[in-house]
Amino acid sequence: MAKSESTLKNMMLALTLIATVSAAGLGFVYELTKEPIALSVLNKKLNAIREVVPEFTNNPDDEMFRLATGEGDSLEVYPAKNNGEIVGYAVNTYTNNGFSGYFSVMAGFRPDGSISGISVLEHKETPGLGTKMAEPGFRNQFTGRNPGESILKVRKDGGEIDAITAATISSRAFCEAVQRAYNTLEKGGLK
Amino acid sequence: MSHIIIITILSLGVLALLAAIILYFIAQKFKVYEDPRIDEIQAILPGANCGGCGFAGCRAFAEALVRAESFDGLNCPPGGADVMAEAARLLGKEAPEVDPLVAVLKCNGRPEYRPLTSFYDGVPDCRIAHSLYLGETDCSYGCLGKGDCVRACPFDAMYMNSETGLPEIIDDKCVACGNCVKACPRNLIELRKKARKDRKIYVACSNCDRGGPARRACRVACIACMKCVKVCKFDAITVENYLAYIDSFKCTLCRKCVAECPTGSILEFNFPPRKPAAEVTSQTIKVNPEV
Amino acid sequence: MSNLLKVSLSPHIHGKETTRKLMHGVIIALMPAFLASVFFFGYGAIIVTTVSVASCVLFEYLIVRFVFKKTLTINDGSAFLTGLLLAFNLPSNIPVLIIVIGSFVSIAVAKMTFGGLGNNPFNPALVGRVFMLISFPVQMTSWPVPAGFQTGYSDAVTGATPLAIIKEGIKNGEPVSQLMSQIPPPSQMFLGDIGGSMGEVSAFFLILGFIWLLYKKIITWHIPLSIILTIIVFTGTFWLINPEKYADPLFHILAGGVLLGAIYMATDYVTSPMNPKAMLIYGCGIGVLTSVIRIWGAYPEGVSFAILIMNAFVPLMNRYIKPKRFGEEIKNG
Amino acid sequence: MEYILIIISAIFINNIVLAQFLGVCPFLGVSSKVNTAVGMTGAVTFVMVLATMSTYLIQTYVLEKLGIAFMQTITYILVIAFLVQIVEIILKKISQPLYQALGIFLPLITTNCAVLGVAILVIKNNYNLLESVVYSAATATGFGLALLILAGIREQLDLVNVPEGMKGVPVSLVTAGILALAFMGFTGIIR
Amino acid sequence: MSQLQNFTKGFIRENPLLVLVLGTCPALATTTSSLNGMGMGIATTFVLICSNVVISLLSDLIPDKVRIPAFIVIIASFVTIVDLIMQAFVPDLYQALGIFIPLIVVNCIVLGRAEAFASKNKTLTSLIDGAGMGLGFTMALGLLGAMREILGEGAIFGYKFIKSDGILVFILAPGAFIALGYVIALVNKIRKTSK
Amino acid sequence: MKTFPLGGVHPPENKLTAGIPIRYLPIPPSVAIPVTQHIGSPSEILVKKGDMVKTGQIIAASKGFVSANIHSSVTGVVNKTDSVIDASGFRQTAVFIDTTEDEWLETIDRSSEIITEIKYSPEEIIDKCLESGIVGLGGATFPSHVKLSIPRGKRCDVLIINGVECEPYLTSDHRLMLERSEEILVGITILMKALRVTQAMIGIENNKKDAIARLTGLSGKFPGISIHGLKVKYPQGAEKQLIKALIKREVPSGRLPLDVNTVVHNVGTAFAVYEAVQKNKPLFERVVTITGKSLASPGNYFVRTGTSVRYLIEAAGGVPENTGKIISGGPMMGKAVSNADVPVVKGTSGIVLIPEEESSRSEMTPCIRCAKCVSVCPLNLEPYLLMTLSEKGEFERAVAEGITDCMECGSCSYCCPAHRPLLDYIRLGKSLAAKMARKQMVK
Ligand SMILES: Cc1cc2nc3c(=O)[nH]c(=O)nc-3n(C[C@H](O)[C@H](O)[C@H](O)COP(=O)(O)O)c2cc1C
Ligand SMILES: Cc1cc2nc3c(=O)[nH]c(=O)nc-3n(C[C@H](O)[C@H](O)[C@H](O)COP(=O)(O)O)c2cc1C
Ligand SMILES: Cc1cc2nc3c(=O)[nH]c(=O)nc-3n(C[C@H](O)[C@H](O)[C@H](O)COP(=O)(O)O)c2cc1C
Ligand SMILES: Cc1cc2nc3c(=O)[nH]c(=O)nc-3n(C[C@H](O)[C@H](O)[C@H](O)CO)c2cc1C
Ligand code: SF4
Ligand code: SF4
Ligand code: SF4
Ligand code: SF4
Ligand code: FES
Repeated sequence: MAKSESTLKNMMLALTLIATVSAAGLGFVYELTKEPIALSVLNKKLNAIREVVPEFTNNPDDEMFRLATGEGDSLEVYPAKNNGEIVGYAVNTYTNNGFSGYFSVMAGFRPDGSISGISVLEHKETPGLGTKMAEPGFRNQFTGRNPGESILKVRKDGGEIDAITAATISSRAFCEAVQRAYNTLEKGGLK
Repeated sequence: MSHIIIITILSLGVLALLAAIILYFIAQKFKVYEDPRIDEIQAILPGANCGGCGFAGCRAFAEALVRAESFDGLNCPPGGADVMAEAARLLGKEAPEVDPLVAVLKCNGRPEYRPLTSFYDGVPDCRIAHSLYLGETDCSYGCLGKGDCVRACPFDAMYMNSETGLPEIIDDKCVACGNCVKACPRNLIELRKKARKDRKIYVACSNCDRGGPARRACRVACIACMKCVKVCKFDAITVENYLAYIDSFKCTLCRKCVAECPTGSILEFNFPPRKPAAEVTSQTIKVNPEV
Repeated sequence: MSNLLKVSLSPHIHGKETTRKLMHGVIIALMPAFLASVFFFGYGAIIVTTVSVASCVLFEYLIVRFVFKKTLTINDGSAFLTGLLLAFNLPSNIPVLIIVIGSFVSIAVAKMTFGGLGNNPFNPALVGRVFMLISFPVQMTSWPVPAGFQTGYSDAVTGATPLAIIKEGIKNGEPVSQLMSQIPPPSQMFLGDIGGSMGEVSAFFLILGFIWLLYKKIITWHIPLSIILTIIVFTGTFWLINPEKYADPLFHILAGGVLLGAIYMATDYVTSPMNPKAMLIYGCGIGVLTSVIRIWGAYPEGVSFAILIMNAFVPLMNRYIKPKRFGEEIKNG
Repeated sequence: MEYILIIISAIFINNIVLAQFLGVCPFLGVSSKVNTAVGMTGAVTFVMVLATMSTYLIQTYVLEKLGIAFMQTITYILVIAFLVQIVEIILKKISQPLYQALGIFLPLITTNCAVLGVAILVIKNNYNLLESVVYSAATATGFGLALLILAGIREQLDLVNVPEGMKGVPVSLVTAGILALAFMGFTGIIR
Repeated sequence: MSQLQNFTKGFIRENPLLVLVLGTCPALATTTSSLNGMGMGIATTFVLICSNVVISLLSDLIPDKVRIPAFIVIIASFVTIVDLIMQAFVPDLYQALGIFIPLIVVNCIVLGRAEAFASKNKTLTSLIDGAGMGLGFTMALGLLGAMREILGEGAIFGYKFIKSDGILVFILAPGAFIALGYVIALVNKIRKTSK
Repeated sequence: MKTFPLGGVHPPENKLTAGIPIRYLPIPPSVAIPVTQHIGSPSEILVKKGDMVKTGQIIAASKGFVSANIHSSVTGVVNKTDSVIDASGFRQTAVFIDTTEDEWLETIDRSSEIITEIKYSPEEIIDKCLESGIVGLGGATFPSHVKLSIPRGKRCDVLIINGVECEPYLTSDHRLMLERSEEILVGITILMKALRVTQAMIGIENNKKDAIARLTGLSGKFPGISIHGLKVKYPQGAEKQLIKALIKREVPSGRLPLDVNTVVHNVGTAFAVYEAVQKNKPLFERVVTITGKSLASPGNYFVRTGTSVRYLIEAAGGVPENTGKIISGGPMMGKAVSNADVPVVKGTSGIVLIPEEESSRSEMTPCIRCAKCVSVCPLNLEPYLLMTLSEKGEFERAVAEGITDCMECGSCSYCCPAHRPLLDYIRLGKSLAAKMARKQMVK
């Protein structure tokens, strides 16, 4: 086949043709993957929730609602139900006082207000220091505690939480985020 | 077909079409012609950027080749005849025959022939020594032995012989790019015609002093006695400024002059040993087998 | 004449200065501060220094010997000095393995990669230090409390440095005046009885060395003074605006590594500019960056970063900030 | 203030090359001489701002309106390639020296992930049009800063004897590494 | 050149990352672990193979003036396809690689191969070239990732073999640059000595 | 204390011969008088083999504007004209004369009376300088009559006399100022007249207090002449630095002192001018310091030009066993000679013998970028950079960085702690840059 010349007609033809075919292909793949993508996003969220609250049978995502924090914004709350009965709430909470500013965690509470589990969603803390908050050693301290009974604080500030070595700031912020989740639930009368 | 696919096709199609049209017109309007052959030629050049062709680099030489009416005077020493022929073929021109050349050092002032009279304690750089004074020996023409030429050679075709204190050229590696010629502040290196089997006969001296002082400075200096001129049947030898010169294009390598030179300043290389009958001078050296 | 006369270009005499002597001069200048740190931090300081110096010299030896295969350069004293300054930048209880890694980074990565003495664009000791700070944040920020020569090496009591106290306090919204009560008085900081890197604490002895360096004409005043003055002006301005939110300039000079950095590390010939004008700009740059990092940054201390960042600009400065040549002004006149 | 934060962040803290790893190829390729580095910075700034603007408009007014956001990559790259080619053609005509100086790097800008990267990041960060322009200009400045520093250092290294094996790319990468190390000092200035 | 050579040239001799120094951005950004690096490599390989094949098929049809835009459209389509597929089926990896998936489209290797190789060669040869180059890239990323993971976290393929932390710098930006610098120097050395 | 503001070094002074009066060196059995003893074109030889010449007789005539007459320094027979290696290290043509009984030209006034009255016009003075072959004795051997003839449009308002002698070891100017003070002051007055200026300043470094005192004492009799002590610092004697130190004017790069309305002459030149104008004595002898730490009897001598250095050294006790280097001139700017047979010429201010152990250069080590070379360069150049640029062959940039301004004072090489041969490469760069510039001019 001879090389095609750079005439206007050829150029237009070639480019348009390629674009059209590509576009068609793309649209097709998009249609195919639309569902799986939505599913995987949902799964991710559910997994995070599953990690912090007791077994549930409902779809907490569908039943998600927002609760005002009283500080001018609101948090996402995911109720977990086992056979229609509330077994806990997962709260997507955050802080801006991390070592590198914002980070968010999913905090799970039992209906009595005690903590059933916490997982870290998104953060930019220093590897090796702040990142240790995602490790069980630190997180598990919280399980079973009830922030309503004693406010979550690191030892340095007079609380009961052992801060991560050389990362008091992250630890402090972590406490603050979880406490905020609890306070919000409390305010919403849900505890 | 779902409506997403239709939108996709339409939007991308329109975008592509627009791009094609605009590009076409802009390309028309701002056309700059650059000969594509330049790239082709550059691709076949060795790419050493050694400057042996006399241009600023391989690209510049490629441009020159494309522009040139004829190839006379244009040559790529490292590429040699093959590359020039290839370039000629690509450009549809004739490549003139260029004799292959090789560098030789016109000084044989080893320490045993040319005693040291002072000690140069400066930077090992021929240009600096040359600008400072006559040199460590009384010969103000000979090699300073600080190796500028060796450093200048892009093809590793030279090395300093630690015994003689002189640079030596590896014939097989030398492509006659002439960088060493330019580097030597004393103009001691010459590009001479490369003969069969790398045979060479040349006057290994550059001393332009009269016989007396020349001889006093170096035992193997040319003293301009004219004997070689007389013995050469081919008019290949001339003496100027008290220094003999053998024209490599006229010389037939008959070897007569070598024996005639009373100081042994004419050297021969890569010849078979002489018949025992002929008187052998002390200067029949075989250097440079495989290095 | 029996032996041949030597010929070379003028000048035929040479000053007494050599690279080695200069390096040894700096080492001598650092000795008072070293002794002070031994006094404050005990034999941990000796261990850290010995390991750091020995491994720097060893790495230089190995690389020159086996990688470059060149004549040895270790006796020019620069690797020794790098090791010493690296040690000065470390807490006196840091594990040996970490020191060795830091020394390796200083010598192999920051110095030899670029060809050795004179070629490195960044201060080797500081590259080592920052590398360690980021790699081993826990160990690098656990500062032993000075407790005299008795201080243990591995079981030292640790505490925060004045800078960290201030930084954290301000972050928590505590007023500076209150925080200052947790910090030793300036006189104690001046002598060096505070937590911090083993070599940076004693302002007094560092300044002693500075005077010696100036007297020996090993360094000029331009870089150290411009750094210190800039920091005073910069932090002073904020302090005047709100003394409850910003610490005072004297505190900023005495706390942390300003003096060590300004006198001994920013002045490293290889990585600092080559003429007074550029030196002043360089110094101001370091001063500003140090203050910015200290006041707003995440790290309580910014000297190392500031010097490294300005190191990066040195080639550009050398290229474009030129001394005024003699007779240049009226060139076209 | 918002804009100043964006600028400082883009230049120093999240420097495009040193912290975000975008545009590393031209960073290594065009940094051997300060003068070309300056030219390249100019070209990148121009293309980056132009491209960000155009892609922003296309994103908000075409792709999102039509609900085909997944076509981002393909449309963006088409727009960028188109812009670069036009700039190249025009430059070649109007300023031969400039063209010579930037020569082969103009096409490189197309395949410079910084340009496309910034166009995508702008959308990711939910910037508005003005913020996008400021951000892209600041990012280009950050790119230029890093490029200039490296070019300065490399020019200086040209005059000394860098070990044979490290010459060129390796030593540039190590320099960039140390530079990135130094720039980490800016951590936390803006969060 | 035999097809075998064609295939293996990308491993060392013309390794796109370590010798040609292309695709440095993803190489630096995604190699915080060996697996991430290899994931990126495989995604790139997929695009390389597909685009090489399609372009070698179409190259004669495409006029010179629109060559680059046309190639880019083709490449971008495959990139988007990879993007969508990964989003759907390996969301974790997709998240880790982030913006660098769409950026495959500007990875100089892909376009470079299209320009320099696929547009001038037969389909099969182009396919092998793409596969070889992609594999070379993947191996380089895997190697770099492994190196950074070992040094930075004391782990390999996510398996931790020392208790404490590693040298953290290596999983951060500076470590990426430094590690790649030395790997390239090493490969240079190997190439020189084996020549 | 006055001095120049930028850079400079202070090498050990080693003025071993400062207290030794000048003696007359016996006339050698033969001399070789080079015909180029000045900057400019060689003079044209007027004698041939076998000719009888008298002391003071002209043997080579100035050819061209920047050139000078050469006179016989002895009485004798011309043996040959041949080449001789002189202190520059290269071959020069020289007239070889075998000496006989010393017989001076009758025109020369050999009395020791000091004539203070000047009865010549400026033009006549310049002519006399030209005739007598006077060149600058401060080192550059620039023909003095050229410097005295101020081109139209230029103006000179102050004459500066260079009595600095900043080079270590050398004391010839120092002794001359002490022993021939009055003659020098007359010479200066003559120069002032020739230049039509009313003011002259003598700059003397403070390590020559006796000379300062003596000249100051006498200067009362010579209106317009003032004496200025200067801080000891090398290269104070370089004319641009001296001008800056004394009158705070800065000679622009690439320009001459005349561009800032001044002219600089050396004290020795002033003395030679005195002798030429008042005594009709051409320049064929000069004061030479012969010195060195291991030399048996260092001293200062009036030496006839053409005398071999070896002969001079013999007079000072012979060449010591351990001599490593013989320098013609001072150790900072002088030339190391390759053998002791080079002749003394008009520009030879001293011969310094350096013992073997001090003569070798140390091995150079990498530049540590200490900027000491920058800080000592009196011109504020950046020697480390200039060296590297010329080493790497980047002459264009070297020129842009001012390599052609360098006056080769050697302060940079002197102080470099890494022992880098800075000046070696800078000189190379300068010469190659000049070559390049010439090529471009031709184009
Ligand atoms: C390099 C470096 C990184 C740091 N990263 C963190 C971090 O991620 N989280 C944190 O809370 N503090 C971090 N810090 C802050 C200090 O460790 C701070 O002093 C510490 O939080 C104070 O608490 P401590 O009492 O636990 O030592 C970091 C400090 C440095 C020098
Ligand atoms: C570095 C340097 C040092 C000099 N030192 C002296 C000196 O000490 N005494 C002196 O008379 N001339 C010295 N000169 C020469 C002067 O610059 C100048 O040429 C001379 O004083 C002019 O006078 P003349 O023409 O009478 O020789 C020196 C020149 C240079 C470049
Ligand atoms: C090319 C050249 C031209 C000169 N022309 C003049 C001149 O016209 N008038 C003058 O008074 N001196 C002239 N000089 C002499 C210089 O001013 C100066 O005295 C001489 O170069 C010696 O100075 P130095 O030893 O410091 O180098 C000239 C020198 C040179 C090299
Ligand atoms: C005044 C002075 C300061 C120095 N400072 C340092 C320093 O901070 N860090 C370092 O590694 N080396 C330092 N050195 C030693 C040496 O210059 C350094 O190792 C070079 O950077 C290595 O090329 C210093 C040397 C001198 C003379
Ligand atoms: S020896 Fe001379 S001519 Fe031959 S290759 Fe080397 S530099 Fe070129
Ligand atoms: S031939 Fe010339 S360049 Fe080579 S060593 Fe001899 S003098 Fe030097
Ligand atoms: S004095 Fe020597 S070591 Fe110092 S900067 Fe100059 S050349 Fe380099
Ligand atoms: S020799 Fe030249 S560069 Fe060196 S100090 Fe003197 S004037 Fe400056
Ligand atoms: S991969 Fe980022 S610019 Fe090449």
